[in-house]
Amino acid sequence: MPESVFEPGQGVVKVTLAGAFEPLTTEPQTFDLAVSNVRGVLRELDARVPGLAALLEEESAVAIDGVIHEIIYTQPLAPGTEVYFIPRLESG
Amino acid sequence: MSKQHVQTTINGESTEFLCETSQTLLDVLRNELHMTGTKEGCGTGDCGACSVTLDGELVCSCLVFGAEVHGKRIETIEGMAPANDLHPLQRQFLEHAGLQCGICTPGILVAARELLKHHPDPSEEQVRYWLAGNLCRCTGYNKIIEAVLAAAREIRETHHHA
Amino acid sequence: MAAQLRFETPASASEAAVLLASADGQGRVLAGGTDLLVQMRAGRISPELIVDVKGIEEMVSVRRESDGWCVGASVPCMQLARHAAFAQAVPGVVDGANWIGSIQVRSRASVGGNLCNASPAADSVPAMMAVGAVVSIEGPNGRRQVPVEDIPLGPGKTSLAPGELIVSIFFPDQPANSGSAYVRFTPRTEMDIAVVGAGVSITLDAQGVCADARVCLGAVAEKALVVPEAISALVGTTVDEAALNALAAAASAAARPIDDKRGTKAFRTRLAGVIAKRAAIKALARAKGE
Amino acid sequence: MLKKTDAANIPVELIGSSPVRPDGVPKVTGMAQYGADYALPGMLWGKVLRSPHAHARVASIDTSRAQALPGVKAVMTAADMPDQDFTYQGPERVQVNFWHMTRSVMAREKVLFAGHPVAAVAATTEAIAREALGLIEVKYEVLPHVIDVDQAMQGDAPLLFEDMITRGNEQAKPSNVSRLKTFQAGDLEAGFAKADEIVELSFKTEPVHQGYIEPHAALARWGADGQSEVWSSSQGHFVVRAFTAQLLGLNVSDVVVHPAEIGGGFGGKTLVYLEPLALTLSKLTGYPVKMVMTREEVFEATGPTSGSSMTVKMGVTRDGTIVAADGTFKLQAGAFPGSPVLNAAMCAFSVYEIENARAVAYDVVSNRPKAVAYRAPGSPIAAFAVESVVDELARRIGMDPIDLRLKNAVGPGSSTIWGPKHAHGGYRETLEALKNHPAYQQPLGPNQGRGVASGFWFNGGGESAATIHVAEDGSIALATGSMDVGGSRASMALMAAETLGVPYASVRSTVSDTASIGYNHVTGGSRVTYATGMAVVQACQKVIDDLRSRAAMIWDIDVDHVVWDDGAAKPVSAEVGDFAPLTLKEIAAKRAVTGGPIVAEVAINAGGQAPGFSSQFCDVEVDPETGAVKVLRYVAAQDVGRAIHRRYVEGQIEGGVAQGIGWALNETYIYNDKGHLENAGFLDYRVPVASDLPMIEALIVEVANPNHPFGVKGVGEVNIVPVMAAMANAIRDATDVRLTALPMSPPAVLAALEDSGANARMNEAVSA
Repeated sequence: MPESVFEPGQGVVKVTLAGAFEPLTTEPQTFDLAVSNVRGVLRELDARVPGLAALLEEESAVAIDGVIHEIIYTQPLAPGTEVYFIPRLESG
Repeated sequence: MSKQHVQTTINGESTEFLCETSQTLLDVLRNELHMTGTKEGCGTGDCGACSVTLDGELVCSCLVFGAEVHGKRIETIEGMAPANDLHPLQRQFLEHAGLQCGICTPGILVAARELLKHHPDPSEEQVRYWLAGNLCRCTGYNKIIEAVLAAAREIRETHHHA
Repeated sequence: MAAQLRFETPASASEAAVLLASADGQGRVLAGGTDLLVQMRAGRISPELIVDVKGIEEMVSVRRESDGWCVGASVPCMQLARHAAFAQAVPGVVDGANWIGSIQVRSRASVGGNLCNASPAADSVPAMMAVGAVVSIEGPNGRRQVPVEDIPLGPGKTSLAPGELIVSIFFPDQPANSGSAYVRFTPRTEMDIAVVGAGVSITLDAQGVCADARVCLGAVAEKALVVPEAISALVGTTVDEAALNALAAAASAAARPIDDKRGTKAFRTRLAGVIAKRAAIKALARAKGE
Repeated sequence: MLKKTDAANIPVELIGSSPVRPDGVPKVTGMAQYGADYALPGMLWGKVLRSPHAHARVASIDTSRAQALPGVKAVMTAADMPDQDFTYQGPERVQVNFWHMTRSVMAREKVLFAGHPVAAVAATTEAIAREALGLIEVKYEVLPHVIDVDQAMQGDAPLLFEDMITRGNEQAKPSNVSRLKTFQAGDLEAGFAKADEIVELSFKTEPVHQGYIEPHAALARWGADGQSEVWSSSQGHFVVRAFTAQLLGLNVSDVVVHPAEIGGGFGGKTLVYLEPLALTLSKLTGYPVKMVMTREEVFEATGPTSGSSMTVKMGVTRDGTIVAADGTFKLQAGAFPGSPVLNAAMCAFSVYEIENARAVAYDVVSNRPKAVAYRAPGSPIAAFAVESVVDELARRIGMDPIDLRLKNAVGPGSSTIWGPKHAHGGYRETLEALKNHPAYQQPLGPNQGRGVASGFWFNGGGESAATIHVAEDGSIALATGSMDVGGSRASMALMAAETLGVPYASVRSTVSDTASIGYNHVTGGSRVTYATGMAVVQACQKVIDDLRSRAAMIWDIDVDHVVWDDGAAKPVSAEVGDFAPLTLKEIAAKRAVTGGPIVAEVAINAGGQAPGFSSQFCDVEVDPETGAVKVLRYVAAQDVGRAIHRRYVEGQIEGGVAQGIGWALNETYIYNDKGHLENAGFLDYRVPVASDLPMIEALIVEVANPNHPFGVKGVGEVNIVPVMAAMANAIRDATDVRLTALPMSPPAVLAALEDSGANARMNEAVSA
């Protein structure tokens, strides 16, 4: 079981949109972003694709080194962390 | 427009009520007498949630007219724990987690009590067939069966020692 | 509508018949109510008169007569099943009565009601036919007796005339070395309607050869059937595997089911033989006292 | 910020025990109040008029004769509710489009399924309301309809929405396909090229209903000041509030929803049917209005989960490495878009480490009630196909089906087709638990077979709130806003008692209404013990901090010198002073002088949830003469992270398996050629009865989730995922016949046996 311990601090984080977030993106994309938390990721993505941050907040969950979280701005991201935005889940 | 005037005994209490001829005993219990412990799951005798006893026989109250119970004795779930003294079945259902949502529970308890009257030492298969008229969608029946068997044991032992 | 619905509790069968005759076809007999209330709830029928017959002594009692058992038409199945002497005499009928609905339903439902409801899948009907049961009917013109098989005409239809009601069912004593059984097939183990049901009675002679038999099928036609070819397959044999297979073939050949929500034509036809054979095996064991 | 704790190091006494639940006594004595058990003074009864047609244009509705019937107080149609904008909102897999939802609650331009609400009546008695329905005159222009998913996708199929363009395939002309999405990883062609054996099969499954025993019920009271109250049984009263307010154009906070006890949901009570209608009728009449569905209405107009048409192709090397997988999943959404097909596609291959894989998802509308969530929605459907194919792969290469799964099992770091890598283990452990079960090696008799299958489910987190009130005597009042569908009040109390170090009996655990606590998302997605449990624990920790500071005040020492241990405040060491421990009761007695009531509320958006894995085997016996399948044994291993209330965890597993057995063998929808449901009742919609089932054996596997204070992952759903495939694989083992359609009912099994000649072989086996 990987113990994911997150140390705050600016570093390069690998961010992937796992699939298209229509209509703003049409295919999976990967970005290397120098950020320290989820808010930073959203800010950087929104600068590249205007409107994407709001869409992601509404439609996706975020997997941080594979562990699925709801999107919370203050979630810290250690350098080298892999971040995926995936469709959010709910169910019966 | 004349209603039926019915005098009956419910859980030992002499009770009278007025009902339309078309009203079922279930409807009367729930909506005229406000005894909502007896549940409606189907209204067609296919789920057993409305089980009560009528003159000592286990019946679906949705398949009995209110007008039919004149002069008869009815037992419902509300009469199963007089003065908060829980019946062994009620206690064992709690101990064994024999309920999840609990909507089928009153009917199953009433049915199981009748089972134990007729078969104080039932086999698992007997319990399963006796309770086949009581649908439960939550539990897969395991813990209901276990609770009934445990209550049967408890009742037998109590009688043995008494 | 409901406001006009009358409820009567006559004390005699003749009184009940008079009430029913006066209702212009809008009266319904209430015995166990397990079909009546369902049909009313679904809006399939809207009667103006309900005649509760459970206050009529001869309709709610089981009586021993010199040559058989007389069962009130409204005797609940649970009561019938608990009647040890009756169950001993015609076990096949108790087999059938024990399959109707659940315990809750059987505490109310009666074989008389099962018969009058005229469902082709009624469990007790092939069972009663197999032991030669005879019904006693009260009507505006008095009493008449007819064999059980003459009552159902088709789904929901009976040969009862307006104002007539079934009072009791007579089960003649079976000869020595007889056995009866009813077997059905359903997708669930309980709480289900027969996809195919078979009532069989077998009488053996002293040598163990089948002297007489009845084979009746439910749910494979518009009403329960007596299958003469299946009977011929048994009589004169020791009810060996060959005879049983011939009975199965005859039962499947006699089946003329339809496709409906409870089974396909092909499935029911196939199962008619399988289930008739299983009923015969059970009846044979009983005839042999096993 | 979520607090991380080391689950393995927590000393636990209560966790994993099985005390009596707080809501138990009311439920065994008939005192518990479910939706239909509430009544208010002056209450009216509401009934719904439903479409007799599967597909028709509504030309006109004349309510005048119904209005004139004595006792009728109001008749409503869709015109009495505001229309909604056409926009998809919310997360992709569970998007809400209120234009669709308002039409699902009550038809506007068209009726889209038999049973679709068209109008509703409020009257002084239920009988009068029913009678009034017959007096409403609706003129329909009947249209051709389509029920089956494959037929709905054909070019000449009648269209439910004439202008619907497939999202994900915008170039195509309008169709019944509302969504197309592909998940892919690796190179399929290269993968299949490596395979020694390839199996490709097509599957069909029928929709199945959640089958909760309690029909939907709602009681609503509209106030002349615009403030209203609703009592209803649902899996989430906050969602009932949100949807009802949106559909009626109200402020969310002006609607207070009281959580009635719920008589089963399984996903089916996560949206609204009656609440907006009852509230509208209350508004029109000025009286409270109660509405209760009949069982027929439940089957005709609510639920179910989707039926499907699927094709799955997988390739394996002789050593048992699965090298490629390709699946197409077409799911019926019912009358409005939104089947769980994305879940199906994402879960499909998620227990296998496969380099090259693809899942293509189609969401397809047809003339039946809108599909609603049902226990791990989508995943069991996909698993029926995938796990059947995997079973065939194992047979082709002569490998034990558990060993094949072990060889390809995902673990931390394994890739997925939906993006991120797996972060959690637990799957392998379920397979090992199964393999070590003594019965797995036991020989079988004639016409008996054994089947294995596995399943994956994400499990949920999300928004939850909890409050802890320390009462004057030191006892604890615990409240959350999560509806309790199967014992969660007990598990919340256990976690609170454990955290505070107090007896279970001193915690009173309740569910609060929407005005009394923060938003809690629905009880679904196996999320409550995880997310709401986390809120409870954090609220307890907040209370502990408060108790420590009050003890510090009493002792006149620094709060850092006070620890909480075993239900009492203690000095951290003898050096800070010689103080006897202060119990909760003693601190509570001094609450006034130390600052007033001791209360904590915590509201969180819980993340860090871990997926659930289940592996199961079953033994069946097939009657070659009738096609009847008897379940002889059922063993279900599930990784739950950590069992909080052991018996209710077992109960979830046993219940999920039982539902799966019903789905596998008998449950189905039977439509006639007019599109009318012919089996809208429990007699012909055959959920398992007690005598149909054996004792189901639950094997609880506990691989703790480090992100939850007690290691919880979730338990409610994944248990149903493998069942249909396990049953099909067992039937295959018993008969040599592969069934690819559900349900595997006696006629279907017998036909398959006869087609293949298997029953002749089997009959010989019996006589031999």
